[in-house]
Amino acid sequence: MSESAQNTAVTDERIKEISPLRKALIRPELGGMVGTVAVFTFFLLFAFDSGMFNAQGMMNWSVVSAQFMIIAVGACLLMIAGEFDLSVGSMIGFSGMMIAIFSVTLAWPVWMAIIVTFAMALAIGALNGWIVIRTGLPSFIVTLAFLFILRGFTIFLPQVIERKTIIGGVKDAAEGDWLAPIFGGKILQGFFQWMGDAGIIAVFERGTRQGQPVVDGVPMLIVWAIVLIIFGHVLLTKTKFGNWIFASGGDAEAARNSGVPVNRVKILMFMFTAFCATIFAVCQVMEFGSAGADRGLLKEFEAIIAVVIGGALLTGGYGSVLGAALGALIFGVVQQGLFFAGVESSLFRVFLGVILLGAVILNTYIRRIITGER
Amino acid sequence: MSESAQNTAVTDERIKEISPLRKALIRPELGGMVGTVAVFTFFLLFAFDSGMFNAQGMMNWSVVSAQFMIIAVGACLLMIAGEFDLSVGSMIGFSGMMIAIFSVTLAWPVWMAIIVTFAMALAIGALNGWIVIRTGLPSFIVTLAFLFILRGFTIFLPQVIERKTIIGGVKDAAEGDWLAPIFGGKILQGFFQWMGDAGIIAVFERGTRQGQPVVDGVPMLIVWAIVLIIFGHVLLTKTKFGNWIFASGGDAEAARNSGVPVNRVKILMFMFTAFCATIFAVCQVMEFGSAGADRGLLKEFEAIIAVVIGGALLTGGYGSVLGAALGALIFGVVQQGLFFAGVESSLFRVFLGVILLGAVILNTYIRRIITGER
Amino acid sequence: EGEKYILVSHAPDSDSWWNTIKNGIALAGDQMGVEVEYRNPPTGDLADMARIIDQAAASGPNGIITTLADYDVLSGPIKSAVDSGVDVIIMNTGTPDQAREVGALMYVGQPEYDAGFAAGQRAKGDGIGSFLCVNHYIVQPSSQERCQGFADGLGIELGDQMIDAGQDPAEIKNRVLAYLSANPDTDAVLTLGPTSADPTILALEENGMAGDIYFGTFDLGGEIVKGIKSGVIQWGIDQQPFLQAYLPVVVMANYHRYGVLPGNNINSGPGFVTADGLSKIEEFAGEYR
Amino acid sequence: MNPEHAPIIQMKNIEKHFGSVIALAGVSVDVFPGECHCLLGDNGAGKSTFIKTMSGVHQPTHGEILFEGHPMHFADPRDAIEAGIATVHQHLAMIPLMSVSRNFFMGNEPVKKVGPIQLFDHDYANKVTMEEMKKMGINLRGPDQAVGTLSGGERQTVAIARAVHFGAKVLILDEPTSALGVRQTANVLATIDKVRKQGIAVVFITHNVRHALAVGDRFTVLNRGQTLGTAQRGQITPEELQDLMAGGQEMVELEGSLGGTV
Amino acid sequence: MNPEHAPIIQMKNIEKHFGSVIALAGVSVDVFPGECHCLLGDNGAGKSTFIKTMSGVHQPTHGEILFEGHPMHFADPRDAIEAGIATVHQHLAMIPLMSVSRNFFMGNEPVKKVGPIQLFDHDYANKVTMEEMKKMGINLRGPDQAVGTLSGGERQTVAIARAVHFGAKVLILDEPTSALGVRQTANVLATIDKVRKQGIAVVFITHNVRHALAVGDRFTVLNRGQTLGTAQRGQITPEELQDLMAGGQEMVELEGSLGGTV
Ligand SMILES: Nc1ncnc2c1ncn2[C@@H]1O[C@H](COP(=O)(O)OP(=O)(O)OP(=O)(O)O)[C@@H](O)[C@H]1O
Ligand SMILES: Nc1ncnc2c1ncn2[C@@H]1O[C@H](COP(=O)(O)OP(=O)(O)OP(=O)(O)O)[C@@H](O)[C@H]1O
Ligand SMILES: [Mg+2]
Ligand SMILES: [Mg+2]
Repeated sequence: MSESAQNTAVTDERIKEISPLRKALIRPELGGMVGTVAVFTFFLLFAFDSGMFNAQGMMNWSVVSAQFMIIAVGACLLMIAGEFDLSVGSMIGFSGMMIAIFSVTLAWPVWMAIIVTFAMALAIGALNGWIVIRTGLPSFIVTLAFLFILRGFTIFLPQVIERKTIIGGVKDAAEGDWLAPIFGGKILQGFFQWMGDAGIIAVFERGTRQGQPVVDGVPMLIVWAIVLIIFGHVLLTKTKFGNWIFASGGDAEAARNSGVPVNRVKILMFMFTAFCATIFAVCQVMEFGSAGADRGLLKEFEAIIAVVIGGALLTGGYGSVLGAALGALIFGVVQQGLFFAGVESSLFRVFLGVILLGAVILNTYIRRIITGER
Repeated sequence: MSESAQNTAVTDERIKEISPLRKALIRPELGGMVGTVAVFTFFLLFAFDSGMFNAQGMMNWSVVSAQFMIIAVGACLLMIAGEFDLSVGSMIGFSGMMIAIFSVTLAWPVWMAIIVTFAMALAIGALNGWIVIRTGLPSFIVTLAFLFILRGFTIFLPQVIERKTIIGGVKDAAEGDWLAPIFGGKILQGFFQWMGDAGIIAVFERGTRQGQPVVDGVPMLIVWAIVLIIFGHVLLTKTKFGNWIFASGGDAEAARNSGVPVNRVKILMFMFTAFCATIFAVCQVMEFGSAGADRGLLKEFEAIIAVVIGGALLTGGYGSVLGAALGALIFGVVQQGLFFAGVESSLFRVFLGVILLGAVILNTYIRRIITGER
Repeated sequence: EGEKYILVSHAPDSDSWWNTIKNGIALAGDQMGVEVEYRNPPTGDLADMARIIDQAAASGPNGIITTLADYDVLSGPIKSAVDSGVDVIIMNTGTPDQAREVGALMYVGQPEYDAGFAAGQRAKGDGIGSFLCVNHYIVQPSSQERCQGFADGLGIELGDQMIDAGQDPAEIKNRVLAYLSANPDTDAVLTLGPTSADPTILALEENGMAGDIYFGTFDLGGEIVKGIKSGVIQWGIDQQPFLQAYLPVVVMANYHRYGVLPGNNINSGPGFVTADGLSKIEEFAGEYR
Repeated sequence: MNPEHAPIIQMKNIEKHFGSVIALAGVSVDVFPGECHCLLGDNGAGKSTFIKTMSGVHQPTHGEILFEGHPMHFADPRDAIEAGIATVHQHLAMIPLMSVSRNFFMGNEPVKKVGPIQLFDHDYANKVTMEEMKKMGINLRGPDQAVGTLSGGERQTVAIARAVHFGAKVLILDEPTSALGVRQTANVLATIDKVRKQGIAVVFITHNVRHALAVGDRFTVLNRGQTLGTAQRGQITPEELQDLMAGGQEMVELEGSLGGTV
Repeated sequence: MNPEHAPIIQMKNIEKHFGSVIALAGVSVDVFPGECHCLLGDNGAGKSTFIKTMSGVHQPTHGEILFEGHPMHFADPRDAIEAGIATVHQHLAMIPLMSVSRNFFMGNEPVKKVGPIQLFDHDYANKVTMEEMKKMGINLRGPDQAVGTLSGGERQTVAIARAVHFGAKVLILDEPTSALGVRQTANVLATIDKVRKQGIAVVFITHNVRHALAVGDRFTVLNRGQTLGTAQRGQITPEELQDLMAGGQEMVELEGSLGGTV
């Protein structure tokens, strides 16, 4: 037996040769990678001279993609853990509104408003998860309920308190705060100024900011996106907890029987999703200086779309954070690219749908070709 | 062996007594039944004198509920067959717009516009189903793509053709058409006139219709809802095809191995959902005489909510059309009832969410108490 | 005393501009001692709005104040309400003719197309030849009438100068940036309310066109007022929503109590708000202005 | 057993590849009516894959299937069922949420006519289900009990009873007895015996030499996707068969330590 | 086998009701370290339910569990695993989409420290997995192969190898051999034997009398949720045991027709 074991460990006549390249390609993010290349090729060919690839244009779609990435990372881990969250969009609206109410209406220091808001969001995320776990209801239904509830409060609260649905003035309140720049600031400003002076990127030719570089720094939003992607990727693939996430989503019952604390994993993932949504909200409020009742509408779908384009299975147990990030990039580039390319804007949704479908089908198809499954 | 077989067939000591009442109660629609009673009790107590239960008020929530019922029947059968359709709302908008474009812009006879629209809708439903079957993608993603695509066309087409997003004048076009009254007409008008004359229901006090009853007939919308419910119920519980629907949703692989034509079942159910959405759209267009790009927004969720409140499992294989109809009734009564009860309108969504959550939890809880599972 | 009036709008829950309307009826209700309610279809679906008017009529109020966003859809329910003895005033959208047609007492508002047209003519006078219309709620007919009116006022084709901007501020901002960088010779920007105006201001600040490009907007809000003050925005079209909500309640209450009724419709707008005389507007922007 | 009878199914040189995995590398087997053909072999030898090509679940990558002498291409299981091949798969073909009687008749629903409409005949279905299950030694609480509430062995029995009830010309059983108790196993073996005597061809997969020997007429051993040959009953001793099934490897030491009880 | 040793687990009068179904109606069993305790019985007798109360999946409706002499309440499987009870469930505890090595270490992930952060030690996990699987006679293509692509028997072997690798004081196996080939079965039985000799208590459920007799020290037969008593090895003949397992019913006719091969 031992002889044959060693023997077959070396070669198994029932397995055709697989090239290492092919093997390296069999990963969830493959479709996302191919899609990214395809999308960039397309826009480089058809919208190159529209300004999409100058400094300003690149910053434009980078920011939009970074937004998607932030919520996609949360949605991705949650989806791999076998659940999903339709209340992301409402949570964005709600968190933003809370910060505005705390900092403007109640005049708390902005750092306190931010911290308390994060605490509330995490609590709501945990509540979501707890209800899902305790009742055994599908997360679709539970989070759909929270979609309505949170949006309702986001509309109701400011109206009762301030008699408006947009609360502005957060920028003034955030002046000099120590925490706010972490969400609303920019980095590398010196570098961009230097690039502008050196003529590497364009400078403003007219208007109030004449002489300044058109892009004057990397917004914290992008930094957050990168940090979250790295965190999510390491968590998922390199840690014990990552194994638990896969297990909980793959088969919760089996995982539980093997001693994985499935409930804890799922609740934590709901909290992480809420956390990501709140980061999104805080960055937005800090950038725009106001919170509105309509912020974040439909963002839950965009997050889910990005994750699925990135190769995750909607049913859980399979996927990758890098894939989700590429999905978000594709989504952001396509969305902005259509505007650069000057596509009739009421057709925008049609393109979005077609590209979503195309990307996902391509994804599945490529995976099948390469893995050889049928 | 045969002795013991007969013996245990009569009594099995391992099974506690179950009363026939309890046994009769173990059905998917139980939660819906309890919910309906609860909702009516609530509003009878708290909104009785708000006009909710006069002729006009009753017609109001009946019509709203009937609307939900029409799309809930389609969504219910599809959900039991293991898929769902997020493009219902967009399909409503799209179908309505097509009828308006055909009959007003292209000046086709209305019956032809209606028939061609039905054909298009069925084709799109079949396409949805075909893509789901062929690619093996989750229906969530595929129909989400169609949500965008159909809505995009609904905005784009009228804008290109007529330069507006609402196309009116369908009522005039439908004058004298033989098919239009089947969707936009009313029945039992004589009976209501008699009730008005007899003082059982209120009559108009002024205007051109002075002396006529405030409610002058049962709209075809309600008739359609009843017809579809009966059809769906019989199809699901009393026919061979109904068994296939359950089997396809319960475990597609197993059903396929047993010779159930799963692909055909699923595609047909997608088509039926599209059919129901189109009935909704045609009734709406015929009643209001115009089609707008915003029609049907978020109706897909309302359909899914009604179905789930009615006891179906989101994962497929379990549910009932009667339950879905009760879910739609609850949803309609609650929605209109909240207006009657004078609830602050920005809190409406909060209530909706809480009631959804409450209904579903109640549903699960009751089912567990009665079946005794833990 | 204690009359009950219901205001039905066509706006989805999240549309921030309607806030002023809510404040307007609330104040009028307080002052007149009547009970007022605000109702709207949560998603902005006009067919749902028709049901709400039916429902409002069934609950037996003294009067209904409603918009007439689509004559086809809403005329039936409004006529039924009128016929069953409920008085109706049309506000905001619709035209005086349509209001008379459905049997309403009067019309208070600003016809959207006309307002857009007037703005277009004003911009033409300022030498504008092309523009970008940032439409944040494209499925709503009135939003389009504004852009169309503006284009007609300028005497040019609307074409693809109107973009579907969505409602997310970052997306609006970035779409405006994308459009302007793809079409750098655009003369003017037109926004349709605070939702699209606020991010557009930021977009213009970012690409350095703030104060440089001609910028007009419909409807006021906090940021818009600041923009007008700082010269980023040339003018805002104020249709004075407060009056659209406040006046019908007052008119109706007095009509029911004393039988008095103005003999004409009331045009609450359009009024062009420019940098002169902003102080009151500044104080109450988003609340009563 | 008539020696002149022709095989009902001839599988010729069947190959099946899943991507880079070669599950079957050319397997030929003939199945005769009225005989029980046992398929034996190690885990992963390709037994399930082989019978799945027979029942239309998989299409073979290469090779030919003759059914009653004619080449056959089953596009999906429905074709095979219609041709008269009933299969009980290793991973069950039951829907847990559906009642026993609905499962029993899945794909073969009895109908009764009410006017022009054909309705599912629930009464008939319930009656037959209860009877058939009783014959297999399982007493149901009622025909509307959900399959999901049955124990693993009970479910297996439903699947077998169903296949036997509808099993037209060929009955394929993939490890039917693995989850069964002693009594149910005896029942299944007796059923195979009975069915075979009615002239139906049975293909029976098992890991249990004793079960195979109890009912088998022919024994084919698969190993790593290839056949080690087919033997007729009487041509081979139980010990030889056991050795073949284990891939002919040194079982002696293990056997020794456990006293030959495997 | 030291006669003085105390039982490691005492299950006293365990009852378990599922709604209206009484799955266990008072079962008492003692499990001793270093012994293999066979649980036998008909389908639906309650064997799986019984061991699930032992491994924390179900909480008993009535009755008491003593672990090493102390009353124990396992709120969930994690508690039981921490107390040292490893279980291989009948319906597998494997995640099909995950790789073999991730499955193998699921819930017991090895970590290595990189600075202050604890990372999953994939290299170690892969190495151990390959080794352990080789020991069981299964050659994997690689440790990152998904469990879903293994055959049923191969999966079962992964589950057993895992439980044995981590199995602390008590190892529970629910029909581990039912899907296995002859060689793998022999391996599992040899493993049970080895584990038992290391002083670990083994609870072994099977429908195969021969397998039970090969490794069992004690035999408990369940029937319809009740125990028919426990016998020690040597106190009972194979025939008696077989009769008990079938619920003592008339097997004679069947046995006769099939030649006593069941
Ligand atoms: N869909 C599939 N994709 C990839 N590989 C597969 C697939 N189905 C089976 N295999 C592989 O083919 C080989 C044969 O599998 P099969 O299930 O036919 O074995 P078996 O003889 O039935 O084994 P067992 O006795 O354990 O049931 C195995 O190595 C398995 O991993
Ligand atoms: N979750 C549950 N809900 C309801 N009934 C159950 C549940 N689990 C088990 N049962 C019932 O309890 C009884 C015992 O089941 P169990 O699975 O313990 O049997 P078993 O002895 O393991 O049978 P097998 O040998 O077939 O695996 C069966 O009648 C089964 O239907
Ligand atoms: Mg097999
Ligand atoms: Mg069991």
